[in-house]
Amino acid sequence: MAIITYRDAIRDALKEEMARDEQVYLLGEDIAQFGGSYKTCVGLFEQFGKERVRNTPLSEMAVVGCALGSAMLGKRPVAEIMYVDFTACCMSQIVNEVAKTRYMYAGQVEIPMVIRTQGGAGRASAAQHAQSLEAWFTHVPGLYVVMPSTPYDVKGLLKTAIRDNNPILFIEHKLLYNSKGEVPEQEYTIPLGKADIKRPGKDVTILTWSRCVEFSLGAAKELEKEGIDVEVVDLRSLKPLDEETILSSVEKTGHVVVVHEAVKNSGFGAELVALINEKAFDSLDAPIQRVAGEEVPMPFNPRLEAMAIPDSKKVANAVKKVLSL
Amino acid sequence: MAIITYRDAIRDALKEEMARDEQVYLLGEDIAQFGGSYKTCVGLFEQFGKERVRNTPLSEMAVVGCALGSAMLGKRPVAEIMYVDFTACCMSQIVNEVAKTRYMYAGQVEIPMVIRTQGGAGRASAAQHAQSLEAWFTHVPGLYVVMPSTPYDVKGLLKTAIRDNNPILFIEHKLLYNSKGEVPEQEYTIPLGKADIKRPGKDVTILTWSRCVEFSLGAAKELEKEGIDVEVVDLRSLKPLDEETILSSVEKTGHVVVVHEAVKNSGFGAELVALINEKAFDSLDAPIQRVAGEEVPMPFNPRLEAMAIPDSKKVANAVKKVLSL
Amino acid sequence: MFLTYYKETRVSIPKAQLPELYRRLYLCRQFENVTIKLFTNNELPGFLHSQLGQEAIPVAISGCLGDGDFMQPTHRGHADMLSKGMDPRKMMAELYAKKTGYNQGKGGSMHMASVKEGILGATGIVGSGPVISIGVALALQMDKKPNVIVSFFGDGATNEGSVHEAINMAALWNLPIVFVIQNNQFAESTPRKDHQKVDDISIRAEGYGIDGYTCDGNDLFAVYEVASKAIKKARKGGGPSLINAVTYRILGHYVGDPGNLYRDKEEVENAKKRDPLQMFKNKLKEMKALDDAAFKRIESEVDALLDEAVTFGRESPEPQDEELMAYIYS
Amino acid sequence: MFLTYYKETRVSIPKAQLPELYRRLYLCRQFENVTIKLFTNNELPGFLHSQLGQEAIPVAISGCLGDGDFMQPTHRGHADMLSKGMDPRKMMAELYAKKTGYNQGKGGSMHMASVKEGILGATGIVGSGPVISIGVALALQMDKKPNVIVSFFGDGATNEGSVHEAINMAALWNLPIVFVIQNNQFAESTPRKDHQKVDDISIRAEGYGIDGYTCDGNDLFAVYEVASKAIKKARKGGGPSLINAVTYRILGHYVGDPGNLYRDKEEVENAKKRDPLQMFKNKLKEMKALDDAAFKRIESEVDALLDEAVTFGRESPEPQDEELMAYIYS
Ligand SMILES: Cc1ncc(C[n+]2csc(CCOP(=O)(O)OP(=O)(O)O)c2C)c(N)n1
Ligand SMILES: Cc1ncc(C[n+]2csc(CCOP(=O)(O)OP(=O)(O)O)c2C)c(N)n1
Ligand SMILES: [Mg+2]
Ligand SMILES: [Mg+2]
Repeated sequence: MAIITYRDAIRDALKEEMARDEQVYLLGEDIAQFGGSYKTCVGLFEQFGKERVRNTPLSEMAVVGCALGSAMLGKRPVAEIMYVDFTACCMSQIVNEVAKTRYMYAGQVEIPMVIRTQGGAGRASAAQHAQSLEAWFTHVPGLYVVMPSTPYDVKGLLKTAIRDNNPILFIEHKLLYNSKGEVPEQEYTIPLGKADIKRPGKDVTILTWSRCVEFSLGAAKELEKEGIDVEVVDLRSLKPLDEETILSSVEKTGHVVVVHEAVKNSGFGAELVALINEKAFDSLDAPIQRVAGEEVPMPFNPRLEAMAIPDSKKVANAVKKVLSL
Repeated sequence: MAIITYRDAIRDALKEEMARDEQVYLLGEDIAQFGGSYKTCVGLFEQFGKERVRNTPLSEMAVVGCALGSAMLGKRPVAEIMYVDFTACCMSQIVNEVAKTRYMYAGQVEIPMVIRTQGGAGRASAAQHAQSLEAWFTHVPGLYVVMPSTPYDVKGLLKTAIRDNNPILFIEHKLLYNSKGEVPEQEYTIPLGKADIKRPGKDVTILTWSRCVEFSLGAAKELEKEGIDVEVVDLRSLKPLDEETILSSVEKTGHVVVVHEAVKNSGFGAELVALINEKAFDSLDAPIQRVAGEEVPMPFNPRLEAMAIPDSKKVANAVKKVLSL
Repeated sequence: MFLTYYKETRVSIPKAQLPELYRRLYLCRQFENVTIKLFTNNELPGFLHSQLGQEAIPVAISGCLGDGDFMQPTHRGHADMLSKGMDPRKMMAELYAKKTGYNQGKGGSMHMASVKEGILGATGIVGSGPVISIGVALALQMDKKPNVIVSFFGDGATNEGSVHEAINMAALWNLPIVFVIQNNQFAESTPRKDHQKVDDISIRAEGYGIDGYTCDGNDLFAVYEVASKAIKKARKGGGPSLINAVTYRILGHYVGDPGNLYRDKEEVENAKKRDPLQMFKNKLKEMKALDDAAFKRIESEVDALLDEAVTFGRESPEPQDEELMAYIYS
Repeated sequence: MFLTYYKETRVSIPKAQLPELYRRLYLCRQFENVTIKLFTNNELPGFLHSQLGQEAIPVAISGCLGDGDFMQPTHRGHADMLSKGMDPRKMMAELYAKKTGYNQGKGGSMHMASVKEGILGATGIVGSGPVISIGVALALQMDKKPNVIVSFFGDGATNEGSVHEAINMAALWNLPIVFVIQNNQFAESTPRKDHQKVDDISIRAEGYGIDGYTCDGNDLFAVYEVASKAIKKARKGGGPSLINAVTYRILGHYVGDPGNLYRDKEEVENAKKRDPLQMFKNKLKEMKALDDAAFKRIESEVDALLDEAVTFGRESPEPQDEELMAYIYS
């Protein structure tokens, strides 16, 4: 297995799928010669040409709308929206059009499209470039939401997403692009809707995704020294959601901490709490704890920014708390 | 007390606040001679003139942006977005600008503005005109979210919202406009962040808002016959949220049903479950039940549409279920 | 009034096509009349935007389209759909929210689609049609098809940011698309002069580097002339055009809106004098393209078809409960 | 290259204003130079968009503004802010994310604001500035103030739907606003010809029924001439204008982008020859408006001010932890 970055794993997934299927094409701002703002498309323009790696004007609504229209005719667009914050600029296209068209048309069309974007804090990008907004989209029937945390996952899931016939919002994390991990040389895909137990454990279940997997594993490592055995479940895809893995972990440990970077209020963590409450209430030995973003627009100052999001210490504290309740 | 409609209560609130404070002005599509798509502004154009009741082009982004800019200079705009579904057309302005500007500017400005809109199903308006999207906005620090269910509440809360110095998303329900209720002749306001117990009871707490208050009261009435005493708590404002009233009701009854029209997955009901789990876990005698919208874009067919949202029977069943668990 | 007529009508429609165009025009008109009545009788759920008085635009334009071509109607789009060949029976069934409707009762008036026949659903989000249409155009271009898409929208929609983005991108990429403004002088209750300062919307075309046309949208011949030019150009790889087809919304915004709060009776009465159906009929008579018997035959055929459509819609079954959750995901 | 120069420069700036304009121009330039260095040394967090080479535009325009007037800068807006009078010390402190910064360390480069001085924060959402600016213009109009707002945005931003909506509404309502495109030929990595087909963006003005101008954005006199006309008109109730100030982005999109993947070296070298600072200086010399000693004095004053600003920024305290939650709600 090669050790590559999350960024390169994305590029490889795009490259392989474009080579495999002529219908796949990319569109977005600055994805051509520039290779994308986060350099996930480097080399693709040179390899596939400007018809299939399409630089767009600053027109997020047109980007998403165009992807949708072409998907209805059998293309498999992968649209890039530079920051998840800018999905708000094409929210109606995503929510009112992309997610609903198949249903409104009673199945006359499939919408095989992926919207890639990236979110998260940690680079002092301030309030409009550092959000985590996945919860919005999990609230929208007709969309899938995928948020991988490792190079292995991001590659396998992106390939699957491109092959899937549903519209998928694929959210990367800006702080993960440089992270490294093992990725098989040979072709593989990962099914949607399968969580991955990044660390098995028996005392507490941490449910998490994206960059917070890192914080959770960090906390687990620390807690191990104190004899606490934490299971870290990386959801990978929030929709479809792997209820089975979640519930069986909860049944095993009886203690749950949910960790996500998005603001706590109405974050997807709340849905997980509600789900477990509904389906595994009796397994719970203590109230579920949530470690999540503070109720604040992201401040520019890096120290304040760090305070506004989870870290390993906060996660470890929550684990201890859930065990002591 | 006069008995008036929810629609007229809104109009009266607007009228009184416009008369009271010259800085208050309205802008939105078709609010002038037409009096608004749901006729909530009838007569205001004639009374206050075109400077203060401003018909706008079909430009939701400009409407919200314009309101924001003017609010920074001391105006008190009340912007109307015709359907909550169309907030998706100006989502970035609402979320990235309106909600964050005060914080990004470190308090240099206040943003005293209201965005009025309406949502909900029940008129066979299909997938793009019948959503309930409040959960999105409760996830956004810097915004308040208010959703009154009665003429009395809508008037008192709208007046308060207009006087408040924070940006407020004020969501009415299209099926409530014709509902009637008592409204005092004399001036009154209702503080934000105060839930209202629409029916006291001791066996089960229903947490709900907007049109679902109606369904919940209907269920309570039915259940009363079976000797089940339901407390119906109308949250009225989801943000600020009246945790005190919620938690004390939960402590009293030990059984909770959350009812809302929005899709269940990542709806605001999930946040309530998580909140109660965190703050009143030990008071719960049974897992909280959620009655909410189905995971589906709203179908046009009225029968299917009715199936997709809560009704009194579904609420009553959930109450029975929570009592039997 | 805000109407200006820019073109003298030149007769360029192949003569053999005229009876069929009349048939479609009459079909569109009668479909409006019938559905308005049904809706007023509370037979149809939801709401209904009538295209009455605007029918010449889609009929002329569809006359320039063929197999493999696409169209995206507006929310006020029954005539758009019918003119391109959608079956009035399945449309009627959809308006009745029946299983036999184009969208199996899930879409209703605004979202009726027949993608196989080249007709996308309209979107209920004003201004969002064009951004979707350009994607269809892009797919046609990528596949080197000789086809085009016509994207309809209203004068009000021209102020939506999404329309701006769509036209700019289409121009930039030289897409096979024709943008057509059904300029009926109103956005809901707002007269055009209260929603844009500019007189002739088609001059916006210049700002994108594409051709712009303004024509009398009530004169089927005038629309045809302009449209055939724009469509031919798009077909040949010449890129998009913007057509401003000036017409007038005779009825209120939706069926039920008397349309009297925001305009003078006189204005409406004047507009009615330029009824596109009557104008076309007169011209055909003048040209002796059809005789009275032919008109009659066409009209009674259409009337019968519509009777059948209503019966079909009325008597068709509703979708079953379990269909609620069908077609959300693939 | 995509540059076209439309205007011969006529000298219309009051002579007494020239030294101050030079001071501001030099201040803007040196602020860029200093912050680029600091950022490259990892002294400043976040990211930085340099306005180097575009300074003549805001300096000329601010020269036409006075007390009570407003400006909304772009994300690439340090020169915008400085030219209108923002204090480089408090700006520098903000770039250092310090408590003493304009936004107390919460905003950073893109959101620095001094509303009291008439400077709104930029938005990091490209194209959203103009919709906010029109609200300021509306408030000024409602209050019958003799003031205006200048709303800056880039060539890339002109393709955002929000900009379209803003200009249409401003035109319709005759708002006291001047829209100014800092047309630096690139949207991030995308050359203008790859993001819009139209050559001269200012012709879009016509589509809204307002005045459009194109001028050489590197010639301070040319910008001043056009801007003073547009601003005077807006002040007098004549409504908005659109100014396309053509310039060139000398550096990469952000500090750290070498800017070499999407354009030729030669193009950049050519553009550098038309340095607005040098051009203005040359003209002033030609006009004998300032002598060498005066230039020197101004420059060393500014250099000293910037030294002070850096020290102030560097040494100022960070915000306290408890300030994280301050100013979310009123
Ligand atoms: C984004 C959005 N804003 C507002 C509406 C409500 N609305 C529906 S049709 C309409 C008027 C549209 O005017 P125009 O584009 O001229 O089309 P017309 O109705 O005249 O055919 C309005 C305001 C909507 N459906 N979508
Ligand atoms: C809505 C949105 N889309 C994309 C971006 C990312 N982005 C920031 S600046 C920029 C280029 C803007 O180009 P232009 O408007 O010409 O301004 P310039 O950077 O040249 O000053 C892009 C794509 C953004 N911040 N906001
Ligand atoms: Mg119209
Ligand atoms: Mg630029």
